[in-house]
Formats: sequence, structure tokens, C-alpha cells
Amino acid sequence: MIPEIIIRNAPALLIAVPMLAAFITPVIVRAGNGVMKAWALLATAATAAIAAIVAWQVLDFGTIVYTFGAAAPGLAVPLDSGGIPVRIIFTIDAMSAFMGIIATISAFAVCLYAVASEGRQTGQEIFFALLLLLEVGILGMVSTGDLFNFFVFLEINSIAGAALVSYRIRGGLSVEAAMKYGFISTLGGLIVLTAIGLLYGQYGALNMAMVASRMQFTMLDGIALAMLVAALAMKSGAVPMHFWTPDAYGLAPASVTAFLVVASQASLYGVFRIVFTLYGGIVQSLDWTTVGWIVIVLGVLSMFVGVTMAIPQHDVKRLMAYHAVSQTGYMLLGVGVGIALLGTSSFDTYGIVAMEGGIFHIFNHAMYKGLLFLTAGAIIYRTGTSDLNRMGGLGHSMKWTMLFFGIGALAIAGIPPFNGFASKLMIYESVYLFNPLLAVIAMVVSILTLASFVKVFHAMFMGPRLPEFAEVREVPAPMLLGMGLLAVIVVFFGVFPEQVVAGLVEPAARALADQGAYIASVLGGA
Amino acid sequence: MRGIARALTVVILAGAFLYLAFALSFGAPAASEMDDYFIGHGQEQTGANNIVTAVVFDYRGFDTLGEATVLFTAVLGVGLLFRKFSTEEDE
Amino acid sequence: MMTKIVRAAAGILFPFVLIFGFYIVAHGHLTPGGGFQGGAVIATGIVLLIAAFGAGEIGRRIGPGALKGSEALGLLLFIGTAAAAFGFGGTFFSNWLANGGAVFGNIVAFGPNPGDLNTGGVIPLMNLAVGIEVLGALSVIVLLMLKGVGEEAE
Amino acid sequence: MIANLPFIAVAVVALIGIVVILTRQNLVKMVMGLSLVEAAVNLFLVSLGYRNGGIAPIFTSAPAGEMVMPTVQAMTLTNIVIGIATTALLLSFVMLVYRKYGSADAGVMRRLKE
Repeated sequence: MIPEIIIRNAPALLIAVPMLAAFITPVIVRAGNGVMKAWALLATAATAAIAAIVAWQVLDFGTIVYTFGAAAPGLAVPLDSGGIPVRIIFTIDAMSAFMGIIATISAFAVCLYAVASEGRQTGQEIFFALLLLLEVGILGMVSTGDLFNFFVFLEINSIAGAALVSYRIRGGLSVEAAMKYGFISTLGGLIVLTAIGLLYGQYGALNMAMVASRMQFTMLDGIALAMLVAALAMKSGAVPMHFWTPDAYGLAPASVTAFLVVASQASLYGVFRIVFTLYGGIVQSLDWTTVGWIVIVLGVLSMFVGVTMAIPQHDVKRLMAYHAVSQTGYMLLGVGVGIALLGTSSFDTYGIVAMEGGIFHIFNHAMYKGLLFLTAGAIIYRTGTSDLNRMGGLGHSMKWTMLFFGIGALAIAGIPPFNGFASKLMIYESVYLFNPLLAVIAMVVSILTLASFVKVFHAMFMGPRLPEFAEVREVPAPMLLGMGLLAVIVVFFGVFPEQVVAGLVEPAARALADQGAYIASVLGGA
Repeated sequence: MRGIARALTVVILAGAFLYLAFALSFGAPAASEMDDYFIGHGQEQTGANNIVTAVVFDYRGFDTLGEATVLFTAVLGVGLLFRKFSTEEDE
Repeated sequence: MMTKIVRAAAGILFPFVLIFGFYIVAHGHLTPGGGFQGGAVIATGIVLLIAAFGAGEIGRRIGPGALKGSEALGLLLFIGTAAAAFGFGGTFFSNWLANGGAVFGNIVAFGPNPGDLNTGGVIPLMNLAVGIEVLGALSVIVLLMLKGVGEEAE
Repeated sequence: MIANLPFIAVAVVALIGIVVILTRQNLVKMVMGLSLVEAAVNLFLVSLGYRNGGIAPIFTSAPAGEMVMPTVQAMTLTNIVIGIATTALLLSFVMLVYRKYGSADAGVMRRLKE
């Protein structure tokens, strides 16, 4: 049914299709603005289809290895090279495929939403081209198996993200936030590159599997690990390097913010990939319990600082940005518990469940946080203000938006039957077995989140119809469709969590934890 | 307070950098199989005398596509900042 | 707009800069250089013209549209060359022309040699594509930023 | 000591860049500091691949001798172009901040911290 050539080259097409679409977007706009938008939508839909093909291949036949420039995709190690890979290799395991699905679904929903929400701006062709390039950056980061290639896509991600944050100049405020974001990202990128240089200087290889198989864990490797994790954690917006998040998330257009959440999670994926795959083989020489506890403490701090900073905010997008920091903490907590138990007997009983919870939360967070940012954008689109104190009574005129916001708010607070509950329950259960206090903290943070969103819901939708918002109508259909797509996924994943966990999340967690399989898929059975 | 923190950062970084500067040995790379492969086989496989170009456009050509994309992205970003604004927008 | 001497000198120098840049692009697979370096040299030539004649004049003559077009054209050529490998049964970025005996396909033996322009497979094509892209991209950045400065002054 | 001179130069240049970023308030100077750090990283990468007495890895009329490692040179080339792109974008941000606020001082960028 699907041509053989597409299946064979699906990993390359996953990058090439949105890239080609982005190159053409500024040219195709000469045929009309509508044509350009249709083109961007088509490109994101095609990319989502390719991501689905890749995921299907990975789940059915195991990790895909795609060697760029070799005679055949699976020919990772040339016959005459003495067992070392020399080319750039995409290594797409279940975790990568999982992240690819998140990114492409989110990109499609955001693109649909932006068709209407950015309709009043100039330079829309640049906006859509940058959106596609941001998708390229995210997909490249999650699929690559090469350290330097990872850096290149990290830079595409950073630059496209920074440019998009500045899209609405807003008297210079957006530019200021973009400046901060761009500066921090560039500095982080240089730190990552230095660490890659350190690894290359010792092992003479850039392929992750190759470096992992040779890893000695010298002092230099320790420094490289610290640099990589610090730089990527900074980009993922975890405490204590979270200071850019509220500015960038708050001042970017809502559609961009919903996608920047995924961009941050690609950096989080980078942290996990580096800890588990690059350094996972040295269980003896590295104290995993300590590393796990560092991640756990960062996670708990993120959860707590995020939610306490969020409560007093009165700008709706800044408030949600702090909640994004807080939710990142849950992912770090879940995966941190998994790291702390790595190599012990408890790992297979509840350590893996904690990791699954953390990874499932990445997906859920991308969906409901994206939905929440999009609803906030819908309200700003109609009312022109993001100040909660000046809103009120919008429930009378924006019923669909109110429904979607309600779904997102209940999901983020972990109320059944929405998807946030499914992943948080997995985190609570397993973390309770590890350390009851951590589970209690996680629950308290959830309650605070609920309180904060009840307040927001009340401020925005309840109360009498305000005279200044008498003209307010429901937002245009494409925006509702974009939000509706995410809302359906939020509900669906909340109602059928077992199937999703068994089908997608558990393979991803197993793939992440199994370093030997990753190395063997590239280097062969050696 | 800020000044002290800054000075401390600089001192710590200076120590770390100097450690790094002496930890690696200049002029004698520890491992070089991949590069020896490029030098030994690059000419026959790609037909290019310049091995750096062979690496840039053949063995690691995908990186170069990414790099060209970065440049394209930056041009788009600069164009976005200096675009003409309609009167309707707040700028 | 500079004095007449500068303008005349820029006019004389520009073709040489152009040829030098093209030489670096075309010989990228034989001598130091390549698409990025050669493209940057050509862009320098355009910046020289901008310095001599002013951004307004050059912007009218060449036009940002043409430069943006050359940027997009270079990128499409690049990704197209890489994707053409699908048609030959290879993977993305396979060198489908090298050692083929036809265009850029002469076979090279290991070891030092005087250099043969008709080698390298897709590498010279990609060098050319990147050269076109970089000359467009760098000139567009300079023109846009100068336009921004110009609005400042008004 | 003297054998590792290139790496020491890397450390010095990177440190100068970081000090500039930390102590200067002018945004243009901060971007310059970032460029210095980037130059240090480039120098670091290129130094990693040097072999004593090595020649450039180009076979056109090459003299006999060991060649230095090409991969790091390719990486440096890539990073230089990425550096140009980021610097151009950041400087454009500075230009716009200057146009809106009338100053390129990081001190004026406090409007977000209300």
C-alpha cells in the first residue's frame, strides 16, 4: 500500500519533508496567502503521517537504523572500517518514535490554530516557515544517533524558537524575551558542543552508540556529563535555570508557546538520552543513586517553585508558563526515581513504572499544556488582554473555548478521567514505594495546581457578562479545530490509559533503559 | 553580593578550563580510527582530493544540510524583525 | 554613497572578487575552500558594492527578491541533489555520481595527485548549491540590517 | 606546559568572553562576548585534531607526511556558519531593542521583571 521507497527512507523523509516545505514556503506565498497556509498544513500533516509510519515500523520490527549516504540504510558500519561507524546515523528506537509522534501531532494542531490566530499579522509566510523549521529541529534532535548532528538540530531549534518568540514585536517586549531566549540557548549550545569536543578528543567518535560502548568514565567524561546535563536542563526550563521560561512563554504568540513546550521537551529527551544511553553502561563506576537523587531534587524544586510562582501571577500566559516549569518537575521526578533504581532489583518492579509515568507525562503535558496555551491565546485573540483581573464573564460568549479550557485544566490538575491523572497516578504509586514523602509533595503540588486553575477559570469565564466584552464572539473554526484535536487526545488518553501505556509508553521506557540493545542495533551484536 | 557571585563563577570556571587545558594532550589524539578511515578511503570513495570537503559534503553531508538550514532560519528571523508592519498591528 | 574614486575602484574590483569566489566554489573538492567560503567571498563583493554605492542603490539594482530567490534556489538544489539518491537506490546523501565515469565521475586513486576537476561526484554540485545559498543569505542579512539602521536614522 | 599552548589559549579566550558577558551591561558587548566564547570553542575543536607535524588533509599536490584529522575541521566549519547565523539574529534583536527603548543597555531590559 505504502511505496517501498517511502518505508525504506522514512527516517530521512521525517526531516526532509518539513525542511523542504519550509524552504518553499517563502516562495509559494507569491501564489497567495491561502495557498501558503494550505501548503504548511499539508506539510505538517504529511510529516505526521511519516512519523506514524516510523513509529509503526519501530514498534513492529524494533529499532530503525538509518545511515545517511551509505549504500543501504542498515549499513551502519562499513565493511572495511574495522567495526566503527563513520557516517551520520539516525537511531530511532521506541523512545524517539514516541517523541516524534508528540512533536508531529502538536505541530499539526498548532499549524491549524495559527492559520486563523495569526491571520491579522504581516510576515505570515516567515511565521509558518519558522514553525516548520522548529519542527525540523525537534524531530532531528529526537531521532539522531550522532552527537554533533544533535548539536546542529539543537541550534535549528534554538534559532527558530528565538525568532518565533519575537514574532509580535509588542513594543519591544517580545524582542527582549527573544533576546534572552536566544542568548541562553546559544550559550547552552556552545556548552554542549564543548562537551562533545571533550568526548571526541578521548574516543575519536561522534556516534552515540560508539561513544557509549567505549565509555571509560574518566574525570573528563564526568565534566562532559555535567556540561551536557546542565546545558540541556537549562533549555528544558527546569529549576534553577527556569528564569527565561515565563518571559519567552508569556510573550510569544500562543500558538508558538504551545509548540515551544514540545521544543523544551526535546531538550529533556536529550538529558534522558545522554544519561541513559551515553552513560548508562558504567553502572559500576558511577553512583546512580546520587545521580538519581540530583534529578529528583531538581524535579521536586521545579514542581514547587513553579507552582508557588504561578499562584500570584495575573497574566494568564505567565501563569501557565510557571505551571509548565512545575509539570516538568513531574517528568524529572518520575525518571529520576528510575535512574536512582537503575541496576537494582527494584527497578523491574516499580522503577520502570516510575519511568513510564515520567515519560507518559511528557506526552500528556505536551497535549494539555498545548491545549491550555491555545485556549489562552483564543481568549487574548478576542479580548485583546491577557490580564486576569480585567477578564470575566467570557463563558457566555465563548462556550467551546470554556469547554476546552476546562478539559485542559482538569487534566493538568490530575483529575480523572483525563490523561494527566493517568500519568500522575503512575508517578504517585511508584514514587510512594520509593519514598512516601516525595509522593506526598507531588500530590500537594497537584492540589495547588488545581486551586490555581480554579481561580483562573473563575476569573476568565464566570461572573456576569462584562460591557467591554459585549462584542466578543467564539473564535474562528480553524482555531477551534486545533484546540479540539488536542482536547480529543487528552480525553482519549485519559479514558484508555492502559492501551496507550502498553502500546507506546512501555516500549519507550524499556528502550531508554536498555543501553545494550541501543548499542547493538548500531554496532551489530558486538 | 552579585559581584562576589560573579567573581566566584569566573574563578571556578578558570580552574575548570585550566584543568581541561592540561587534561588533553595537544598534537597526539587519543583515538583516530574514524579520521584515519576518512584519510585512507575518502579519496577513492568520493573522488574528492580535499578530505575536509569529502567529510563536509559526503560522510557528514546531513550536518551541512542542517547548517545551511540554520543560516536560512537566521535570514528568516532577521527578515521577520525588519518586516513592514501593517497599520493595524500595534507596531 | 562614497566618492567617485571609491565607486570606480569598487566597480573594477567587483568582477575579480566574483571570479575569485567562483574559483573557490568550483575547486572546493580539490583545494582549500568550498561552497561556504566561496559564497562568503562573493557576498563580500556585494557588500563592497553596497559600501560604495549605498544600500538603496544596490537594493534597487539587484533587489532583495533576487537574493532571497538565489538563497531558496541554492537550498532546493542542495536538498534535491541529496534526495536524488533515492532514485538510484541509495540513501539520503549517497554520492550517486562519484566514480561513475560520467559527470564529475573520474576515478581517483589513493595518494597525492595534481587534481582533476571532473571528480567528486555530487560534491561539486553541492558546493555550487551551497555557494548560491550563502551568497544570497549573507547579502540579504546585510541589506536587511542596513535597512533597519536606515530607518533608525530617519 | 608549552606543548599544550593551544588549549591554554582556548581557556584564556573563553574566559575573556565569559567575563565580558558577566560584567558588561551593553548588549552589543554581551553578543561580542558570546562570539569570543564561540571562537574559543572553534579553536578547541580544531586543536583536538592536530597531529604533530601533520599536514592539511588535502591530496592535491600534497607533500608526503601524516595528515591532521578532518572531522574536527568539518565540525568547526559547521560551527562557524552557525555562529554567523546566531550572531546576526542576536544583533538584529539588539537593533530592535535599541530602536524601541532608545538604549542598548541590559539595564533597560528590566521591563519584564515588574
